Amino acid sequence: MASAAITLAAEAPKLSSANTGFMLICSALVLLMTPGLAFFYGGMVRVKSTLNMLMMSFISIGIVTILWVLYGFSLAFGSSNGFIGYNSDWLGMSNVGLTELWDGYTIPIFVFMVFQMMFAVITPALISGAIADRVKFSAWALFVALWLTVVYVPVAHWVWGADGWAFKLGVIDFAGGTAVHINAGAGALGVILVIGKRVGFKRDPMRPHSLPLVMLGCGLLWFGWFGFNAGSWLGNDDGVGALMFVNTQVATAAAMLAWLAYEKIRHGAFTTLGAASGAVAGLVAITPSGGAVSPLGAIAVGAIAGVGCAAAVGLKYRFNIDDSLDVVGVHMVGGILGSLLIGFFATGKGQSAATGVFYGDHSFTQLWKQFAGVGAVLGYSLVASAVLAFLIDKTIGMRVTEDEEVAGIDQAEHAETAYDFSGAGGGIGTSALAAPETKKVDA
Amino acid sequence: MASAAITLAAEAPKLSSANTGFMLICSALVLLMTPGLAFFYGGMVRVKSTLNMLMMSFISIGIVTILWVLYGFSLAFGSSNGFIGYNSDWLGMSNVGLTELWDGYTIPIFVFMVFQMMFAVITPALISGAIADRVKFSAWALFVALWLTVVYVPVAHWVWGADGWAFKLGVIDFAGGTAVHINAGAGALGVILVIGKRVGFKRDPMRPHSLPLVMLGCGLLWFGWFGFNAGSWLGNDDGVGALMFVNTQVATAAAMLAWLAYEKIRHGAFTTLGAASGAVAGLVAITPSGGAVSPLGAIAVGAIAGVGCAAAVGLKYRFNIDDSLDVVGVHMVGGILGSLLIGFFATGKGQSAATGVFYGDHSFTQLWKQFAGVGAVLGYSLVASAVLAFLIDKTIGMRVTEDEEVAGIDQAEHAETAYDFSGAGGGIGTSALAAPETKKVDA
Amino acid sequence: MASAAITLAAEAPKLSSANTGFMLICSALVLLMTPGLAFFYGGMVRVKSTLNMLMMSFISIGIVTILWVLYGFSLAFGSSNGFIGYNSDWLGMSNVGLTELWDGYTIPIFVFMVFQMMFAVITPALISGAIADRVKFSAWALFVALWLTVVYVPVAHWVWGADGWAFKLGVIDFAGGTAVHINAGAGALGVILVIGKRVGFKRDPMRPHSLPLVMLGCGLLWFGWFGFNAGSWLGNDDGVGALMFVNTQVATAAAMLAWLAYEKIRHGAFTTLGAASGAVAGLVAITPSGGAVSPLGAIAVGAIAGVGCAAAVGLKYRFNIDDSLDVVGVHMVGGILGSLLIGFFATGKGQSAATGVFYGDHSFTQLWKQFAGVGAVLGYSLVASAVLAFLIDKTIGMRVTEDEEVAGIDQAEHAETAYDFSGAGGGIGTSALAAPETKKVDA
Amino acid sequence: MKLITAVVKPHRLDEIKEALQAFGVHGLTVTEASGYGRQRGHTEVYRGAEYTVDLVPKIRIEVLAEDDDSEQLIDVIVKAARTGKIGDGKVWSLPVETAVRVRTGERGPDAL
Amino acid sequence: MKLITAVVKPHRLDEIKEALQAFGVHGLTVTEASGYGRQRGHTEVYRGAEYTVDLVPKIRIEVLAEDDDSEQLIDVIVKAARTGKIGDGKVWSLPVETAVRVRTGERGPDAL
Amino acid sequence: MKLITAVVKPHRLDEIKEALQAFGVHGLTVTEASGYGRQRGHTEVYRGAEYTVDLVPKIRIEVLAEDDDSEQLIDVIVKAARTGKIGDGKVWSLPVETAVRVRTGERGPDAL
Ligand SMILES: Nc1ncnc2c1ncn2[C@@H]1O[C@H](COP(=O)(O)OP(=O)(O)O)[C@@H](O)[C@H]1O
Ligand SMILES: Nc1ncnc2c1ncn2[C@@H]1O[C@H](COP(=O)(O)OP(=O)(O)O)[C@@H](O)[C@H]1O
Ligand SMILES: Nc1ncnc2c1ncn2[C@@H]1O[C@H](COP(=O)(O)OP(=O)(O)O)[C@@H](O)[C@H]1O
Repeated sequence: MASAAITLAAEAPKLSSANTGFMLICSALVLLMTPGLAFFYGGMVRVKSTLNMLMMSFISIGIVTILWVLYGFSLAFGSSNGFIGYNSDWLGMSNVGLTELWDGYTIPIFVFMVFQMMFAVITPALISGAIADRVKFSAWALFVALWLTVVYVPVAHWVWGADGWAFKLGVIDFAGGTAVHINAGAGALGVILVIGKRVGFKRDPMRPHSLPLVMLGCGLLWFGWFGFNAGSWLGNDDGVGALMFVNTQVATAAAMLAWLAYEKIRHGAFTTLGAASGAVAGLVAITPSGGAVSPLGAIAVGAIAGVGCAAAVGLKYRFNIDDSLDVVGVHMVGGILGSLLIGFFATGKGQSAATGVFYGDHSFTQLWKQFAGVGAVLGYSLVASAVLAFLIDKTIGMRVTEDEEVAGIDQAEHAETAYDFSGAGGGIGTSALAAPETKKVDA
Repeated sequence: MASAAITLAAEAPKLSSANTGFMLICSALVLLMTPGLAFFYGGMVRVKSTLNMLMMSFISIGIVTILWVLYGFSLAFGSSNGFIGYNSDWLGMSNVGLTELWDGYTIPIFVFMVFQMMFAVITPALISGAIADRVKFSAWALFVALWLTVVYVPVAHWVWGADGWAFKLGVIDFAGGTAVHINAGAGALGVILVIGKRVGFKRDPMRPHSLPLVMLGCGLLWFGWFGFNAGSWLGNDDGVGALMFVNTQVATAAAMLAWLAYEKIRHGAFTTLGAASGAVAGLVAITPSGGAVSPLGAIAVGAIAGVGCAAAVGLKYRFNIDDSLDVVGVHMVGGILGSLLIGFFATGKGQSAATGVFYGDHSFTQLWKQFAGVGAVLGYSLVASAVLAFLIDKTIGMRVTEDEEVAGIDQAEHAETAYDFSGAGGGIGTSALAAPETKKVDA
Repeated sequence: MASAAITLAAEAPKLSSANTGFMLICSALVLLMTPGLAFFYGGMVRVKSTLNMLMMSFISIGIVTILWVLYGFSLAFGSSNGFIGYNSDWLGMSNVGLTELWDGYTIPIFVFMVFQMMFAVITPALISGAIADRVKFSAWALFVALWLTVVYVPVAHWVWGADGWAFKLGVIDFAGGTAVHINAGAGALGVILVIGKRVGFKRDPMRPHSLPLVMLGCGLLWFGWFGFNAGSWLGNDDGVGALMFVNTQVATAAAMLAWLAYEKIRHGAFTTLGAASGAVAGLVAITPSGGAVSPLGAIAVGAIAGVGCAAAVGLKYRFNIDDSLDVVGVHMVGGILGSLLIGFFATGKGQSAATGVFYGDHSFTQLWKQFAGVGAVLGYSLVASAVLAFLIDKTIGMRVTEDEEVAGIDQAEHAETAYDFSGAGGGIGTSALAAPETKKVDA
Repeated sequence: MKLITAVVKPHRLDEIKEALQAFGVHGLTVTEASGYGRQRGHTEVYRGAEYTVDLVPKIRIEVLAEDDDSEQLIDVIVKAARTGKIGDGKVWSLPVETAVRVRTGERGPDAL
Repeated sequence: MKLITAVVKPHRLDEIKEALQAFGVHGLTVTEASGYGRQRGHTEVYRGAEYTVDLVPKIRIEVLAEDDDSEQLIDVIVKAARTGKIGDGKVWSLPVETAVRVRTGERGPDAL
Repeated sequence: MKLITAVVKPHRLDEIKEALQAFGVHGLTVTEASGYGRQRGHTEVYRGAEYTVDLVPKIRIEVLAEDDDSEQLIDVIVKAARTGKIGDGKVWSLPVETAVRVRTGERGPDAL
């Protein structure tokens, strides 16, 4: 997120077709990240819960898109007392002119709104990886709607709203280290503390059923993340968005290499899942920091995040917490590392003049600000998410039955199975026997 | 399609690097939709006809691209008497300067030509879903060439050509509700009425062999569709393309939710295939209408399309028509709904001043125009497509033999099978025994 | 690569937000090509070496990105005596201002650097297809680092550096026919001459384990290639990038059709793999030539490349050289054809005034220049790559053991298998028995 | 008791299930298989190479049956599986020594 | 010698392996299967159509055993496979005429 | 008649088919399987966890044979399947009571 408006001298900004077009493409790229996430997670679960994993992401696109237009954007980006915004014109986007510009920028409000929408879509979807295989689909849908409203919207306001307290304090979060990744990671932790472990956790291996699908997700995430990160400067009138783009690539590469190196030393092999995980860890860590550091700084941020997250994902076995697909280990830990490392590596030559401990006058000021932002988001999201999960659990119930979980949540919740490769194509494993023809007529 | 040129006062438009770059990216996005469609359809068939399904889309890219450059663009967008265009300079694009602009716009003719090419590529490919598992590949290739020439080119001219009768009448079709979706859906209906059902229709379940592949297709379609829809305004000098972008996202989300809700009530489960189908239904319905309605209107359009198409896809069992992958139920029905709903929801504040029944002076004028456009395209495509299929069937034959269909069209037509997951990787199910080494030398 | 700076009269170019945004998106598109390539190759191997195939591409992203920032860009694009460049400010990109423009262009150096980085990433990855199933992962990683430094960087300098000898001679290579495709193809040939054949070459069929994965790769490559090709003009202030875009699409379509036709005549079937291979052959051939030829010329280039490469891939059985996934047959042959055909089909109306034998004064001048460029790159890469492979083989060894190769390189090198579709999802084929809980704790 | 094994064309599964149901057999076990015999496979093409895939997909059905029913059951399966074209497959029966229902531990005919 | 075949629920595989190990049997062969009996499958929904998938995933385990061990081995497997719910599956044994270890050509009990 | 079952290394399939062909046997049925014995699997790594995959991929071949041929056939298969390394697998034979060719209803030796 651009931390300062780009205004040319005394002139009011005009609609820039260049920046508008760029931001629309970036918005499409960010949208693609959610299917990408669905594949990343979907490949990582056992075959019997593949579809549920995909659906948790897709339903997030559905629910969040609608709520964001109705009220989410208004509350997140309207003016405020620092904690939660409001702008009545933006409810349902009904009183917004097509060429009304986002304040201080060269793109229409509509464009800013839809770009931000895509961020709001993916953030709850990130949480779904922690709760694989075991949550009722209706409970998840309800959770997404509540979490968006109670957690995402206020946190986004703090960090990115012109009136948000963290923004005013000077916490740097270029594209969402706190608002997206720590927020989702801490939220995931809150939820799994409430709902508990999968049947067979630590006993069964639960290895990924399709690593090519994981890599597809990783590739689409990486690709879309350029829109997420570089787009967050809202235009290319200067070179900051480009710096962010470069750093995104560099940190991701460094984190992938670092994770692989760590793994080779610890377990003796360079795994595909390690490459994918390292890349995502790098993307997460550079998200808050990429506008503030140099390419060499980005290598450091990436490498630290790669090793840090690789070490973190093993902790769930020690603490006996079933963060199924390592949302906490990658997004929370990666987000914290990226946010705090700004306090060390910010050069003062990127998005703002603030410098980290290693640059300028070697002051710790920015680092403390980063701590404040990290702590507030982490604490709030953890508690609020746990409370939401608890309330849903006590009312409609969060988990499917143990039998359904063992047989596979896809059948129980979606009445489908992911694949049918049987020689006959629908021969083995399926039968229309019990389906009288009339059953098939739907009208 | 932009319904009016964007001219700045008396000045002639100049080449805009912003809009040119944007349109090139949008063209790439639309190209990606055809592979996306291939996966969407390919995942939905049984494993034994996966490749044929993919190939029907890919061959459409091949054939249409060449024909479009040779004569398609000239006939579709040249000047005319209202029914079919012609411009000799555009045959083979041989007499077109690199910086010659598309009349009234800021982008080169080359750019407009290639953007439109991608539309022409995907439209026949859409039809392939209706005829899964049973059509000779050579017959399909011939059909694509003929259908492009006899059906797509004239219909595109009617609707989008500056001289087209429907365009002049004031029929609104922003990005292809009539020219693409009704056209393809009605064409599909025409073809299947001629070629008949699959062996085992209604008896065998024929469930999708890979829902992750379906979701991949859905994700790529959704992503690419932003280029399709927002790009159709041909630039971002105002906010109309952005409105279209927003509405595309909103309607798609609404339709996905609506389809899932319908399905949950009717069948008791939220299916993955339902989510994918709902999303596509929403994308189809917003395609003609997204430049004319508000975001709240887009929610309505999406929700109506989601329920409408969900109800429609069951009808094939009742009418005993094997629209294999529901091209009619989704594209024709969705296209009709989207086109007609403009007559109700057009606000007059988007692409044009025309208003629907619910806005402005509550006139039915626009609705009747929409009916005219819908009816003409539907009728023409249905009849012409059936005639083409009939002629091909009587000459080279449309269908593979029953034995080939049962054994799987992939083997019969492509001498391949989609997957080989055997433990040995090429061990079971394959053998080089009967393939003397000399057989392998090809030169 | 733009062969001439676009300067507006006497004015120094200014940062163009349009071109900067466009180039960032193009860079993202080119990045996506490497995962695309991973899937293209990964689907083509037997199931037991899928992951190794994916990983060879992904590790190339990791290694090359870092080395490119550290020194690759400086050596490839710095000023020079014609053979290898150097610019100390660009080492680590540490003394480059955010708004410093690439000389003569409207985009920041950072943007040019990252766009070029993506080219450097994919080029070594292309080689991996030739050495499927049999190379140690650490040996491959070392090879990538050395090859980038010793082969790619100098060749890129020759062809694209302002001081490069081939560039100065007037060799046309718009987007990488020599520097990328001939370079990678000849490099692949050099390596396989050293490392030898797979166990079972010519005896076992070794058919693709997942053609849908191949087609996914093909689709992503095609999509990303638009960024690769059209982006190489570095902006859209004129229509040359658009011409390149159009020709990319047209030649690819023509090549796909040509390959399929060839195959139908030779083997009696239109295969999916043929469609994918033909498309890639067309993309390769148009890469150097697309800025110089007309759309009709692009049809010719594509058709010739389609047939030429289809004929070439069979030669490996005759010459008994195991170019596993036909890197030589497609990239080297396609690159040579595309580069030389410029000498025939260049119209003089695209990127430069140089004309081919069929145009202008029918001179052979350009053709000889093209021969010079092709010959130099081919010869240098072939020899240097073979030497590198030889040195690595004599030190750490290039190949896994025969037992590991037969059992599957994925297990041996990555401690993973690509898929687990077992009914139980992790039931059959896996067991946690021998993995005491403590083994699972990692911290 | 007998174990009847049938290797048949995959698309005959539904008919066989129906026929068994009608005969009063309410359980069976199926595995995917492939085979060859007089029916050979087909040719596949792979970039400049052709080769023969000679294994044809089949399914393998196992039914435990009481001794007295077994011959009749074979006939029922054979009839339901038949298409009259080569590759229809084989049915054979083996003598079973013990059969147990896991859930209850019942043995012999009661285990079915 | 006997061939003991067990068709059981997939997630019991680990328990069965452990139990066999404890009993002293150090080899087995597994195939994926599906079956039905009292336990029927589930309903799947596909765009306007519902249908029943009546085959339930199972695994099929084969163990060669010496004659004397076979009855006891059956008990071991039955015990390890049991969950007490329907669909637990069947175990049966067949008489084996010859058994050979491919690597060495050893026959009979030595082949195990 | 006998049913000969062989559980062997997947990449030996072609050799076995050739050997059977040479011996005059023109049909067989194959299923994918996995197994363990002296040969154990390998270790896989998954984000902070290692575990052992102890089942090794095998193929399971079934051939119906006339009584007189069966012993010789076993030898043919054993020879073709052998690599001399552990994990080469097992071959066993079972007595068959009836065998039928589905297409024609032929029984016994004629069914092959
Ligand atoms: N000797 C055999 N042993 C085991 N299975 C066999 C044998 N012969 C054939 N089969 C199986 O029966 C199937 C059909 O046999 P085939 O000879 O092709 O047709 P048909 O039985 O109609 O003459 C084969 O695909 C194979 O699975
Ligand atoms: N007659 C039979 N022949 C072969 N397999 C059978 C037979 N009956 C059941 N099975 C197998 O046993 C499994 C469990 O049988 P089922 O009747 O559902 O449960 P239970 O044995 O607990 O009563 C089935 O899924 C099927 O694989
Ligand atoms: N007791 C057994 N019952 C059934 N199959 C067995 C048995 N022991 C081994 N097998 C099968 O034989 C394969 C090879 O056995 P193994 O002991 O590893 O090698 P070898 O036979 O060469 O000593 C195993 O993977 C398994 O499929």
